[in-house]
Amino acid sequence: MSQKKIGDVVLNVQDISLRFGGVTALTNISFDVREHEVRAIIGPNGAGKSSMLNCINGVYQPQEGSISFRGQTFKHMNSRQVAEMGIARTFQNLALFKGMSVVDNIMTGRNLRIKSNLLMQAIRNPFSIGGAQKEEEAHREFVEHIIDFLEIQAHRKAPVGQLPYGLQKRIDLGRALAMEPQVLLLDEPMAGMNLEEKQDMSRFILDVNDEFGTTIVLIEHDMGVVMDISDRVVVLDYGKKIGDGTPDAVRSNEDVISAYLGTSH
Amino acid sequence: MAFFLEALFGGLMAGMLYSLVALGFVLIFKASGVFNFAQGAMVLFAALAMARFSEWIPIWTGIHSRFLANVMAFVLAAALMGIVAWLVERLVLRHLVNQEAVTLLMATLGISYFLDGLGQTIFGSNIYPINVGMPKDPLMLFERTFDGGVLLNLEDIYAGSVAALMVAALSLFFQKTATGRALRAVADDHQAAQSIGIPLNRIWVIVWFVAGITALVAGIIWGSKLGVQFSLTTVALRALPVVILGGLTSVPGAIIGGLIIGVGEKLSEVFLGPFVGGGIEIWFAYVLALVFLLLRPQGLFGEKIIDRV
Amino acid sequence: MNKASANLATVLVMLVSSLSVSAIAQDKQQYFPLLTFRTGPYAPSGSPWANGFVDYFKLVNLKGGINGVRVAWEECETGYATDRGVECYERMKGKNGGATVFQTMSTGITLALTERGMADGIPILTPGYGLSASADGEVFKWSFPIGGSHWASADTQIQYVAQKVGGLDKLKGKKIALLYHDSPYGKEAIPVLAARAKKHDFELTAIPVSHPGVDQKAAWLQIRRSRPDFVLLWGWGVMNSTALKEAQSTGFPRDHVVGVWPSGSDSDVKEVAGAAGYSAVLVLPGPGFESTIAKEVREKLHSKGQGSGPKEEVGEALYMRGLMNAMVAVEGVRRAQEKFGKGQVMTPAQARWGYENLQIDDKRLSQLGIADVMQPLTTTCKNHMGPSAARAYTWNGSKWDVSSEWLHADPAVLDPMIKAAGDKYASEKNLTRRTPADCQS
Amino acid sequence: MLYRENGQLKTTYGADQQIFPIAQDRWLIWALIAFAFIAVPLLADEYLLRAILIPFLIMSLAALGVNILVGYCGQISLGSGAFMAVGAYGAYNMLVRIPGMPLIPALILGGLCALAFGILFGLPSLRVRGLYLAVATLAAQFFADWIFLRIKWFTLDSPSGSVSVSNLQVFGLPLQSAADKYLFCLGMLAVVALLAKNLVRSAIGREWMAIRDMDVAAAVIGIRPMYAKLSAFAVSSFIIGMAGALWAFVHLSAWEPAAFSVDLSFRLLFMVIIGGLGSIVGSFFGAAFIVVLPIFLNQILPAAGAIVGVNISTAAVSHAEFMVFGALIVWFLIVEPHGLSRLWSIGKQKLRIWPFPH
Repeated sequence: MSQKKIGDVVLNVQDISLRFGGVTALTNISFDVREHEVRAIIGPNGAGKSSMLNCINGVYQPQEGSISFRGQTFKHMNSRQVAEMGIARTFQNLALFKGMSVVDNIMTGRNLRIKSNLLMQAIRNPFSIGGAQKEEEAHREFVEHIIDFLEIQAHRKAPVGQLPYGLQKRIDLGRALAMEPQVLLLDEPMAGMNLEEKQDMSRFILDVNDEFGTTIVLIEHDMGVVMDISDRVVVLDYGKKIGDGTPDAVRSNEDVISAYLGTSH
Repeated sequence: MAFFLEALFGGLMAGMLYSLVALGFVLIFKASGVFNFAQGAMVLFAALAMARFSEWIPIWTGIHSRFLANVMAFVLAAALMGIVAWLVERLVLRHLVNQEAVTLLMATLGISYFLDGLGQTIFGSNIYPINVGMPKDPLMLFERTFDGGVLLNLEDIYAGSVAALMVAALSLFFQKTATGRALRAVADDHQAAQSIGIPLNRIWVIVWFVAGITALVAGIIWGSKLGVQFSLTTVALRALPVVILGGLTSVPGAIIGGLIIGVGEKLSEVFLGPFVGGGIEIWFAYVLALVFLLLRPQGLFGEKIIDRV
Repeated sequence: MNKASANLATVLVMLVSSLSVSAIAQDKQQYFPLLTFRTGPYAPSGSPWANGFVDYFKLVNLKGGINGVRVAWEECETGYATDRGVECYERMKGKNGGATVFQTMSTGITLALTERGMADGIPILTPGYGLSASADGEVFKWSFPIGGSHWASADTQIQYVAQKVGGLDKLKGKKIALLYHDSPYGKEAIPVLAARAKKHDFELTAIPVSHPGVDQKAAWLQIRRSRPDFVLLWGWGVMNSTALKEAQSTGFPRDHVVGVWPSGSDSDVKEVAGAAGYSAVLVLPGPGFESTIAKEVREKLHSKGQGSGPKEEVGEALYMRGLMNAMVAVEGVRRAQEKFGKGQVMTPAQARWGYENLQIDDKRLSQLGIADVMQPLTTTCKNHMGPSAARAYTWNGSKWDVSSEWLHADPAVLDPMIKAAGDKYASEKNLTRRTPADCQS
Repeated sequence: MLYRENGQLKTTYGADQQIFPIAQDRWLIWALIAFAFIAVPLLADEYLLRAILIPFLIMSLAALGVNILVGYCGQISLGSGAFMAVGAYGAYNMLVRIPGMPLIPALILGGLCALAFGILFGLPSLRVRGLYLAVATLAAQFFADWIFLRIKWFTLDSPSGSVSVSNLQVFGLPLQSAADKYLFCLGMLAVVALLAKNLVRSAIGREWMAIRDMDVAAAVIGIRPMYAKLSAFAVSSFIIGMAGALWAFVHLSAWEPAAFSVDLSFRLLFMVIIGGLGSIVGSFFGAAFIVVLPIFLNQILPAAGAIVGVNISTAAVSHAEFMVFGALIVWFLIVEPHGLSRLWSIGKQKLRIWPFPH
């Protein structure tokens, strides 16, 4: 348990409802996320956890409700804005850029910060005419720090497609970190990992949370992990919120036990 | 007025034929998720086979009834399309399972080039007639009401009704027969279909075969109208907007789309064409489809796609 | 199965000929590249044309070549596509000691090659087609639309229509539709017809048909609406038969459809049930199944299984045109040899002189065995086309019947246009007209 | 043992980021460039230059453009021919209508026309994907075919509808001999290729590939699909447009819309597939392949036929050409989806570890 001071609310979700045609994915979900905390969203499959993140990311547009980030309130988000506001995200089923090398994948996380325009990039050259090359090198340096942090130096140049699952998950995280996010949304970062990999990953998450003070919103199945590393937990079931509070509070919540813990393991 | 009717009618008939070709696209796309660019090449190939066989059979067998010769030619050509279907599955699709749609599209581009070459190598590249005894002369209606009357084309009517029959037959095949149901299952979800023991490979062969037959029918109709020649392949390019308009996955879409495109392009050509120098029908059809695409990406009857992350 | 066996024959012959060509590679040979198209939408027109070409060359070699100089030829498939044509040109112009002359067999390719011909000093031979303006020999030193051009076709075509209605004066107030292949070839028709329309005030509407010309429904709907008295057909390849079928299915009387030579071959009408009554005005040779040369081909080549195409094709209009094309090419060299030395291999420049001073009179024509289907050819430095004669043929359902006297393109109409076009070209490319002195070269 | 990177330690990221990190590659490429610029014009004969090398250079340029769109950004296009046409006619009008317009600016302006056209027909890519987009680009193809055929203004009302350019000049030097033309095309290609390479290895290139590989993820990390796609369309069609202008001016010198038919679009697509999607060098391989293959078949098949005693007619050859093209496309898609360029890099890899297998 990290001994850090929890700040005030950064991200606030108010009665979000999301429908696909007839199917209702989310109904009136509200919860808030405080600065520096690790916030977990749990729930059985199809509870709408990923949909929730997709709403925050602006991948899906909820029909009702609003999301406010640092005071600004949005009817629905636009991915670009979200990214600019400093919300990064990893994906449940890997969404890496298979055709690109590890370095390039993580470099894409820096793209928002790249200033030089298309033409400058076109005339990029070693003789520092036009800033493009210098800029590339600067960002590359930052990326190298992340690579060190995630202990994947050896795989730098490898095409991500060829790397084992666990590593790919790390690179996914690395790409998100490259954005220097204030809030980091992690969609099942440990799904399908063995114990060791899980430990590594939770270590990374906590480090990120401590060292960079990044706020973390975490979707996870593994109750053990969740209870260990998260400060507060939201429980979703069939697109409804059935619990919200500290791990212990949630653990003792009747609905949750019946709906979730009861059914799954 | 009379003229408008004629243009309209001509458009409808052309549309019927487009939809027949479009049908081939839809069938294959539904069942294998492949956007079969080779449909046009198949039309040419099938038509060439039909034309040449009906010419050769009397020489080989000494049968001189044209009817018999045509029937045998049809059977042979159909068999040939069966072989083509089998080979395509064997040599191409089988090796490209679970590739992105675009890769498959390019593959079919390759197939179409191959078929074009093969067809002309085997059957030659001149104009060959297909004579299934379609009436050639026009039919005049309402000569009293309008000066000059309204010209109807018997051949078009026959062609149209054959196309309609074909469509009906296919929808029956899809709704009633076991294979049809299997095809629909495959169309809905490959994995699921496989898991309940539907052999994908066989299904694909069947679908391509059926598509081959539609190609053959389309080829015969166009062939007997215009003669069979390399330029038949352009028919496929004319039918693409139809598929886009109707939606890749919808049989009725192909029909309606065909009619809309057919009428649209003919009317545009005869009424707009003269003001802009004519020859607008091809791109008009495409632009029509394109505009439509922007309003409704999944087409007239296509299902909407939601991508999950 | 006759086609197949014919193919086999072709194969064998070509083998033989190719061997013979390679065999005589060392002794003197005059190299003629051919830009043919036996594939694609225009193959139906291209194949017989090319076969005639090749057969004539075979005949020449059988008869001991051009005063002993053997003819070597090579086909390059253009598919009637301009860029392929350019590639072929570049590929073949330097081969076997240099191409004598290029026959593009396509107006589009002609346009692309005209300038290259000038630059490389290789004559471009386009009897009956090509760039009509290039009849102006003072500007187009290297281009030879010998014996006719598309403008000549258009002019004679109108003359024939006039004959049908009973005189040029009767054209007044008539409605004439031009259904043309939307390519440089088809467009060549317009200027002359427009000029004629002004002169005799008849109403001309031009209806383009896009490549390859298989969908003409809309076009014929327009024709049916405007109900013209005549339809002038300027089609090519598959477009022709399609046009005639559409004419039938829209009930337009075929005997009021008049074509030009690219629309007047057997492959255009044979398979069209309702084509009877359609007539075409063919500049240069028409069909000549009974012509001496056709007989000669049959007995000297086909009887020995050496014919290039199917036997029944020998004598078809386009086949005869092929023979004629090759004949002009060879005769030019023959003429050049008279000046530069009999039995010598002519350089392109020398051959050019031959083409510029061609004198093929009736006597020569009958020696060549083609007298009964075409008229004499003469060219001069000023005029690379010379007199242009055409004759109308009408399809009676089974064969073409001659249906007019020889019609001659009217210099009064063409010459000013040619002169004007020549000047325009010269000014664009800043060329100066050739001096009489240059004409001697 | 020659091809080794041992001891070539990178001390700066700059050094690690250069186009050819391995010294041998750098030497090789300089040697190649020198050879292409100096030796080839001296050694190659007229025919080789005009019939093979010049078309190869121009087609490589075009393929490069197509590859940026299809290979890097994953937006399939069947309308490349149209972009070439727009470039060609654009440049033509600039050259003819504006007195004293020099060649290179005309080409660039032509490219810009194509760029505008490309963006216009790229707009559908914001709404539709893959197959549908392919059809959308076909619309561009047929539309271009039509305007240049029917709208006389573009062809300066030339009665034949075919246009031509002559006595071209670059900086006052005439562009007449095959060698000159070759060098000119080579120069253009070299410059554009370098710029393109820079783009694809920089931020914009990463945006394109991100959109290609996983567009949702790309959007989430702040890449605007609209900007990425349209910029890809813009850059690609600009390059294709210039290639079109070169094709028309330098190679054909007189042309008609048919020279840029849908056929050409397919051929360009084939070049990229065979050469290697998402690889600059692949574009060259692909172009070389497609340009040389027909000529090769034309030479070989009849000869081969003669050996076994069959004579192959020109028709048969061009049919065979169709079949070979088709078969090759399928073969590459199945066996080596990354095309010749992948085979090339595999070869290099082998060479690098030679003689030790691992």
